[in-house]
Amino acid sequence: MKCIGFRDNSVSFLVGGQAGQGITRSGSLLGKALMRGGFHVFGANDYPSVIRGSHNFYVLRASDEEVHSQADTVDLLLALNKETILLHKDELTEGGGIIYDEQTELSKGELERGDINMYPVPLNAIVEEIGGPSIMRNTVALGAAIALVGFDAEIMKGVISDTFAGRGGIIEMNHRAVEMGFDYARENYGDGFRCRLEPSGENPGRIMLTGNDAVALGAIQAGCKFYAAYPMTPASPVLHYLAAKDMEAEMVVIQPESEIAALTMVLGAAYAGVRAMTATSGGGFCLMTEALGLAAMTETPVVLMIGQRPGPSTGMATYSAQADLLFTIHASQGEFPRVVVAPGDVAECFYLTMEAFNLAEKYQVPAIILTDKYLIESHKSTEPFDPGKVGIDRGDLLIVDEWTDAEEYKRYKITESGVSPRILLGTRGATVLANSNEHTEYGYTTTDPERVMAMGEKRFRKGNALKKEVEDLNPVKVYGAEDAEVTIVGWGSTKGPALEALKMLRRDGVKARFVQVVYMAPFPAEAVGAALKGGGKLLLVEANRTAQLGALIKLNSGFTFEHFLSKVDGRPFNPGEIYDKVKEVL
Amino acid sequence: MKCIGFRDNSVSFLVGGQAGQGITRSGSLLGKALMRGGFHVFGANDYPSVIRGSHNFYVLRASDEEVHSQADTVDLLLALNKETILLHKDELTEGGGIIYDEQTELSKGELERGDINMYPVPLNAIVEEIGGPSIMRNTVALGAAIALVGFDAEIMKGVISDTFAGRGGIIEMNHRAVEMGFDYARENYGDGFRCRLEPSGENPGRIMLTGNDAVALGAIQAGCKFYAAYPMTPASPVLHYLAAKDMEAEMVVIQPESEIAALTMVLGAAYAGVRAMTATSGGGFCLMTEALGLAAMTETPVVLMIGQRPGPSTGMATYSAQADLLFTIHASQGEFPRVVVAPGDVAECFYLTMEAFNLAEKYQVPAIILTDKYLIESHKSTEPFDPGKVGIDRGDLLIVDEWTDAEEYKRYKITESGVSPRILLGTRGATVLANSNEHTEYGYTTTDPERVMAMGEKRFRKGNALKKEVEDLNPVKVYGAEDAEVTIVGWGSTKGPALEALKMLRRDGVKARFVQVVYMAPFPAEAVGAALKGGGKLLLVEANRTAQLGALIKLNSGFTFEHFLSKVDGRPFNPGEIYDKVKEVL
Amino acid sequence: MVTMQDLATPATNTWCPGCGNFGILMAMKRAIVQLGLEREKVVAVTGIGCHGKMTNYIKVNGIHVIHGRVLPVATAIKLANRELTVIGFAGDGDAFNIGMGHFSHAARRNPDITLVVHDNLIYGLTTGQTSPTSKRGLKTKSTPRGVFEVAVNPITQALASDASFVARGYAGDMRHLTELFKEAITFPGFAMVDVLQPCVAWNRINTYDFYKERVYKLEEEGHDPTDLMKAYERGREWGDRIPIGVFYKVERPVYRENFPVLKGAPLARQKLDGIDISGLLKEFA
Amino acid sequence: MVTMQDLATPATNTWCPGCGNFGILMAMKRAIVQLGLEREKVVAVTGIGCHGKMTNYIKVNGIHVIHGRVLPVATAIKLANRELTVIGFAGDGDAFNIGMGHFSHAARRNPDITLVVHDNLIYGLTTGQTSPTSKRGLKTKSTPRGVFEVAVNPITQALASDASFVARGYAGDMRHLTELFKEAITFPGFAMVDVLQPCVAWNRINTYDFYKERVYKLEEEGHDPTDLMKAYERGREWGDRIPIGVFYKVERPVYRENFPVLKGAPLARQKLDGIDISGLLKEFA
Ligand SMILES: Cc1ncc(C[n+]2csc(CCOP(=O)(O)OP(=O)(O)O)c2C)c(N)n1
Ligand SMILES: Cc1ncc(C[n+]2csc(CCOP(=O)(O)OP(=O)(O)O)c2C)c(N)n1
Ligand code: SF4
Ligand code: SF4
Ligand SMILES: [Mg+2]
Ligand SMILES: [Mg+2]
Repeated sequence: MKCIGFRDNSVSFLVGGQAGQGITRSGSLLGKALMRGGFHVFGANDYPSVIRGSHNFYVLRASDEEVHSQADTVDLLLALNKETILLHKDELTEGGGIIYDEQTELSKGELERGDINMYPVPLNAIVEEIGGPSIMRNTVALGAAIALVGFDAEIMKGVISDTFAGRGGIIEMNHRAVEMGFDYARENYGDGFRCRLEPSGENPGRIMLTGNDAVALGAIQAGCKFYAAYPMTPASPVLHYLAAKDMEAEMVVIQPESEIAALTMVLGAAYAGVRAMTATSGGGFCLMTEALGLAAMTETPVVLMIGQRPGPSTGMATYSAQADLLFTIHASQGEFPRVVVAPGDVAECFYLTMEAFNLAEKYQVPAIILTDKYLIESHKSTEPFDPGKVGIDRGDLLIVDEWTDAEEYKRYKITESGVSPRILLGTRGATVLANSNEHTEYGYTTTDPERVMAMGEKRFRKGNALKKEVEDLNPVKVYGAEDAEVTIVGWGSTKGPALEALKMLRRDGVKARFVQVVYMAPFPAEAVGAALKGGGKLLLVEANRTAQLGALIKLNSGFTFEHFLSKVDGRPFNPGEIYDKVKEVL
Repeated sequence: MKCIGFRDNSVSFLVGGQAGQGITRSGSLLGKALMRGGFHVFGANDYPSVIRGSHNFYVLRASDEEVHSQADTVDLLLALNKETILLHKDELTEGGGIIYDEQTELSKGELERGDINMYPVPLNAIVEEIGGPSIMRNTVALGAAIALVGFDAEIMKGVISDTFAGRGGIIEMNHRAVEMGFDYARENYGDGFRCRLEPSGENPGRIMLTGNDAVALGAIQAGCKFYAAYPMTPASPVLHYLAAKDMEAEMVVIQPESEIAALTMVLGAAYAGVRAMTATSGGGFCLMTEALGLAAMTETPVVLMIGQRPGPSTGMATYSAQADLLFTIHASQGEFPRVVVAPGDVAECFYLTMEAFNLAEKYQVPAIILTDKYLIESHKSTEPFDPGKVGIDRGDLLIVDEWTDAEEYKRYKITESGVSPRILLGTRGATVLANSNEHTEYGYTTTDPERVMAMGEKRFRKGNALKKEVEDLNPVKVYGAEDAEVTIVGWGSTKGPALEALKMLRRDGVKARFVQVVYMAPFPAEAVGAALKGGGKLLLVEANRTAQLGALIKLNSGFTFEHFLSKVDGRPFNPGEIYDKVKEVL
Repeated sequence: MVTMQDLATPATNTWCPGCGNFGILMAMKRAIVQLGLEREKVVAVTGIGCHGKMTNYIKVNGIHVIHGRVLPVATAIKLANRELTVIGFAGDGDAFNIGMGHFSHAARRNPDITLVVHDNLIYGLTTGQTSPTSKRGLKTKSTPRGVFEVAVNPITQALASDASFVARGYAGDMRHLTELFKEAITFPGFAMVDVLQPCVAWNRINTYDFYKERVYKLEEEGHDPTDLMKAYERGREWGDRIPIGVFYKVERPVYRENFPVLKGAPLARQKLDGIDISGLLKEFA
Repeated sequence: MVTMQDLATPATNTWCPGCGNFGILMAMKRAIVQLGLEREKVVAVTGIGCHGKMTNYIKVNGIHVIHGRVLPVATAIKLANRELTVIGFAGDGDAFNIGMGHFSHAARRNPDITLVVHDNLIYGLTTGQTSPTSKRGLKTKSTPRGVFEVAVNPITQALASDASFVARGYAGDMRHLTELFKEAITFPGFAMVDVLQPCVAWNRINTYDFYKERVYKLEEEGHDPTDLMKAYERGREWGDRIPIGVFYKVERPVYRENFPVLKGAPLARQKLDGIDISGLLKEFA
């Protein structure tokens, strides 16, 4: 395995074209091929909320060490139309190349760079020769690209065979497209391109998937048996995946009439004893806030994924942001314990989804997995998931045929821990009364001041126990130097670019640390405090304007940030932006 | 005018009975009579969410100086049933009295106090004699009560005449009931009761009303022409009042199908150029959060009142809490400026509603009036409102027949202040495009990073301007000692009990201050800082568990609270509770 | 066998004396007793309103949810455990104002649940505002000059939404209501019983007297409950004569048949150990 | 007079080539031109979905709101200023899933507005999930084995909700659609036009070819649009023959008549100075 990039051991591709041209698909096929060839990959897409037409692109980065995000620059541009060349030429590294259709007319002024390589390929002509649909031009370009970087066409063809399994004709045509693109580039451009991605000949057995995929798999592994969700970008792929796999997952998967219906259905299923989940984005979460409080009051364990996108309101549906943190933490009237956990990569998406189910059931609280578009729509290669790592813990859920206690069953029994044992509906000898009104231990409505206080305190005791457990769960992760001159602090999807920035700083000899806050509620005040202590200058990195994590840290752990790197145009941070900011701060 | 209480110059009544017995009505009639007799009054009710039956009560306090809340104890109990005696006897002051039906059988053990006066009155017999409905027993008891405190039956009768204007028979019967109760008590109990409320003979011209009344009047005075609200305790009375007065108020008043419909209707009217408002409580506000973000993104000035009650979820519908502050401030996805203002008494309910309308229109943001059940359902006597005090400022709303600018109208014109001029729909020569997607100056959808950033910054500039204006608006009020040993900090309805506690402390010679934070968003960080400085020990008083105002102060102004008095049983603070806590803190 | 006694709870009843809800509660208890259901196998789902207190007064499993959301919760409980008999109790406001968005969708899914609408043509618990079923002209706190809108008609709404069992009962006719409840509960599919429920506190028009004079039984007039168009016609009747009984019923596949996984043990009883996603991971490798 | 040119906007159209929305846009522009409406006096209210882009493509006043909320916003705009012609554009998901709760209520209020439903029987913008109007069996991203539920029927839903003007158009028949839009816009009251709109990206069943073979015009078959029961019957027709045209219309009081204050100048034009609450304060004194 050999990866030679221009500046480091990574190579970056950008596939660009129109919506509806299968850009993301092409980029991820390439990613998967490179992964099978031994490389680590990361791929992210960028597209407007448009079904056909409009510019779309996908950036893919590969390396012989783990890649956490896209790079700042592009080494090889696969331009499926002229617009892509014009829009992205300035992102090309010196010495980089452009693969494009040979018939594209580029007037002199349009490409002012003499420092890059032009690789015209007869994309259209080859597709016509094969007799395939025009979307197959992508595959020709992929063939050419892997030829230029010295990769293996057979691995690419294998990925195509697997992806289109069962659709013989399509596979064959695509294989030919790869070959012809590959051969054309080999013959005409030989070894001229300086980036190399030579496979090791051994598939290391990794998987490449999105955060959405990983959350869906985490839910399946956690024993979620009921999923109801109303479509909303960027969370819809979880619905699509689970709907397609409902038999394998043994899951009831429903698209109901609204987000209100989605969460109340999930709540109904959870009340009946089933692990259940929904997913949405900000606007849908707004509609769920009332039912979130219902889950809290009835102590029903529901799990909910939020995929953030830029607001307010409809905002930019297909872009990314981290501006719903404080809303998520405070949503719904009244005060109650909840879990809010923010994974930072695909593996965390999987394991933390499992943890969310466990915490929801152990503490009988709503649990929210707070993600964003960039995290859940980007692909990353990762080690296969270990199902045993988290396990299933249903807490005080009693699964028995009959209630044999002398004492009548009390749904809201006042206990020291604050957690009242649950039983399955239908258990002989016991009925279960849940109530959105303040209630007695049996669940009957009450406004008696003492009873009301006792029940409220019970719920808060749960919250304290939950907080203790979370402090033990690795709620804050620290990467990089022990004796740091600078500490970058972030959450969720900024983890990727931040880790890449760390790599760059390390190369420069800068001692830097990255602190990832994973649990947002209950807030791991102590762990955050410990992670920030002695970290040198503190730089907060968030994809919002008001430094929302910064507020939580200030409030709970007492640290303030002099430096804040904010990005609010919907695009992910590039590692170089963080790197530059660190340099500025130092 | 003379007010002689047991411990101070105030007298407290409690009228108690069953739901459906007109308890609140009776208490407030008494309050109004006392007000007309020259006294200041405050009255609060307590009732469960039940239409008939169940215990209800109303506490009324009167004094010759301003009264801000109920007292800790009761001087005269008007018990319309036996349950009232048993439930409230312990609240009676030494020397206090109980008016009750003479046929009530009280066994020896049931009333263990020898230090109070029993005033049996033939409530039932008198009503039977008059031939009135049993609810008229209240009026007999009122007659007896005013006799005992030396008040004037004629004033009481005047109030009855005005309240039941046009319903001759009812007025007459109630007049007789007052008289007979009055005469009975005079004859049988003479001057024995030691509290006195002798009228001055001059009506000082005050008004007595609830926070709900004051908000509704504020809306009318502010030129609100459209009100849509879904019934929800404790905010429904605004709907009832405005529906009844729609002609006088020249207002369209609608009860739509849900809170979602309510706020989106308000938004539609506001987009068309009409001042418009809704009101709700936590659960309804949950449903409005999505439209709140829509208002922010489209820059449509909507006004919304929240009446807090204890959550989570349905909680205790007819009780009070202050636990929705952080939810209100952070509600809806994305980040945007908003106004959240928390009045602390009925006068503030009026004036701040007017201010909310002005700020909403000047900055084209949603404005929220954050109240609670205790504030908006309690009665208080106050000086008649001065409509000129706030005035109407519609900001950059251009009301012209024709758009004559050379430049085409841009709904979201980028300006230095961040505020883009509005025009009325229908203006010749201009169309107005509002958009929930991120947009260009004209309102067309865009995801272009630079345009998106510029528009986001424009909205934030508005926020900064708004913040500056709020800092000038008296966003924090300070009461009491300059050189305080202790500073009580609170918001909203805790103002009343806190001011009463201040009175008590002053009597004790304790130098205390009360700081009322009025504006919650934008948060008046500087004004709060100035108010807390040199305030001695800091005591935070909130009707929640997590010290929500405390969090805002810590975050924005850097002050932390060592002492926190929290009340979470749905009942209002009693002044004595705050007083005791201050004594403990000192 | 479960008895009326078994279905009692210690909670104090706080409905107004004379409220139609008493009739509904009693008829429902009788239906449960007569059907011989076990109280552990019955789940009551209630919305917010006076009707919502049902869960306090009947000793079966219960969940008192938020305003308007009875149907999605009830639908999911049934999917989670088909061994349970799931009965929703909603108010007219609950079902047809804030909850309207769920009504047609529940109906077209056809889960095997029952929906009882406590239709008092008014908002009871919030002290007397207009409801979507309030008839034109009704004066309420929020419509002091009288309701302007045409009332929502639960029967034709249900028919237009392809509900498979559509009936109306009257809280003042206990025997008839009990039978209707029994038929609705045992009907395989979505069964709505709209119950005319006098509210003695706030609705002074649609009283016991009002209904006594008008109510007649469809079954006594030879109505054919399989004729949809006839059902529409009867459903529109409201004046001197008001029909009660079954307007329409048709059996069609119930919602759970949509889900292959529900062919096995009830979801709630499925074991969660031994889940193996390795097969699923292959597509990502 | 407004021309087609005047109604153009500089925004780039991003609908898929061949999308039925083009037909709806064109027919609406023609209707506005032919009715001689001023563009400043027209307001378009759009939901979220492909249909929602209408506000970007037609140069009248516009507000692109949130998913499902076209009707309350449109209702209020009309109340605020009756001089405006208010036209709502909603998707099938927008109108009949998340927005279902508003539909019946708007209808029964009868505001003088028009609702155009871009009914492509699918979720377009979110890339092809089932919609409430998707017919049984349609395979979508969220229903890979085919839709199970009975489809919502916009026509009978509208009839059951007492909508006063109920019509269906077809995006492939521009001339007919233009006439329908004109009739709906000038109709005094709530007018719904459900438009069959092929989605070339996601709905491979209900295509132009599908409709071409099936669509027929009610007016050509002597349908009497004042006969409610006939309207129900025609409304249920969906198979080899699919009716378009006006199913039902009846004039009844429009919503604004409920509000005495609307007898004067439009709300939006009322002066706010000189408001005097002293009369109202008396009751509190
Ligand atoms: C989201 C929300 N909005 C409003 C309320 C207040 N609320 C409680 S019950 C009710 C309506 C009651 O009417 P109905 O559903 O007909 O029930 P009834 O009391 O007549 O049985 C309302 C509006 C609420 N609990 N939640
Ligand atoms: C509250 C909320 N939930 C979900 C979405 C995501 N969303 C956008 S458009 C749409 C549905 C589109 O379907 P339809 O209404 O039929 O419109 P079409 O695109 O077919 O015109 C959805 C679910 C949203 N914007 N808001
Ligand atoms: S208010 Fe009406 S519905 Fe509610 S308990 Fe009283 S009578 Fe019954
Ligand atoms: S996805 Fe369908 S509805 Fe949307 S623009 Fe494309 S064809 Fe039209
Ligand atoms: Mg009702
Ligand atoms: Mg659609």
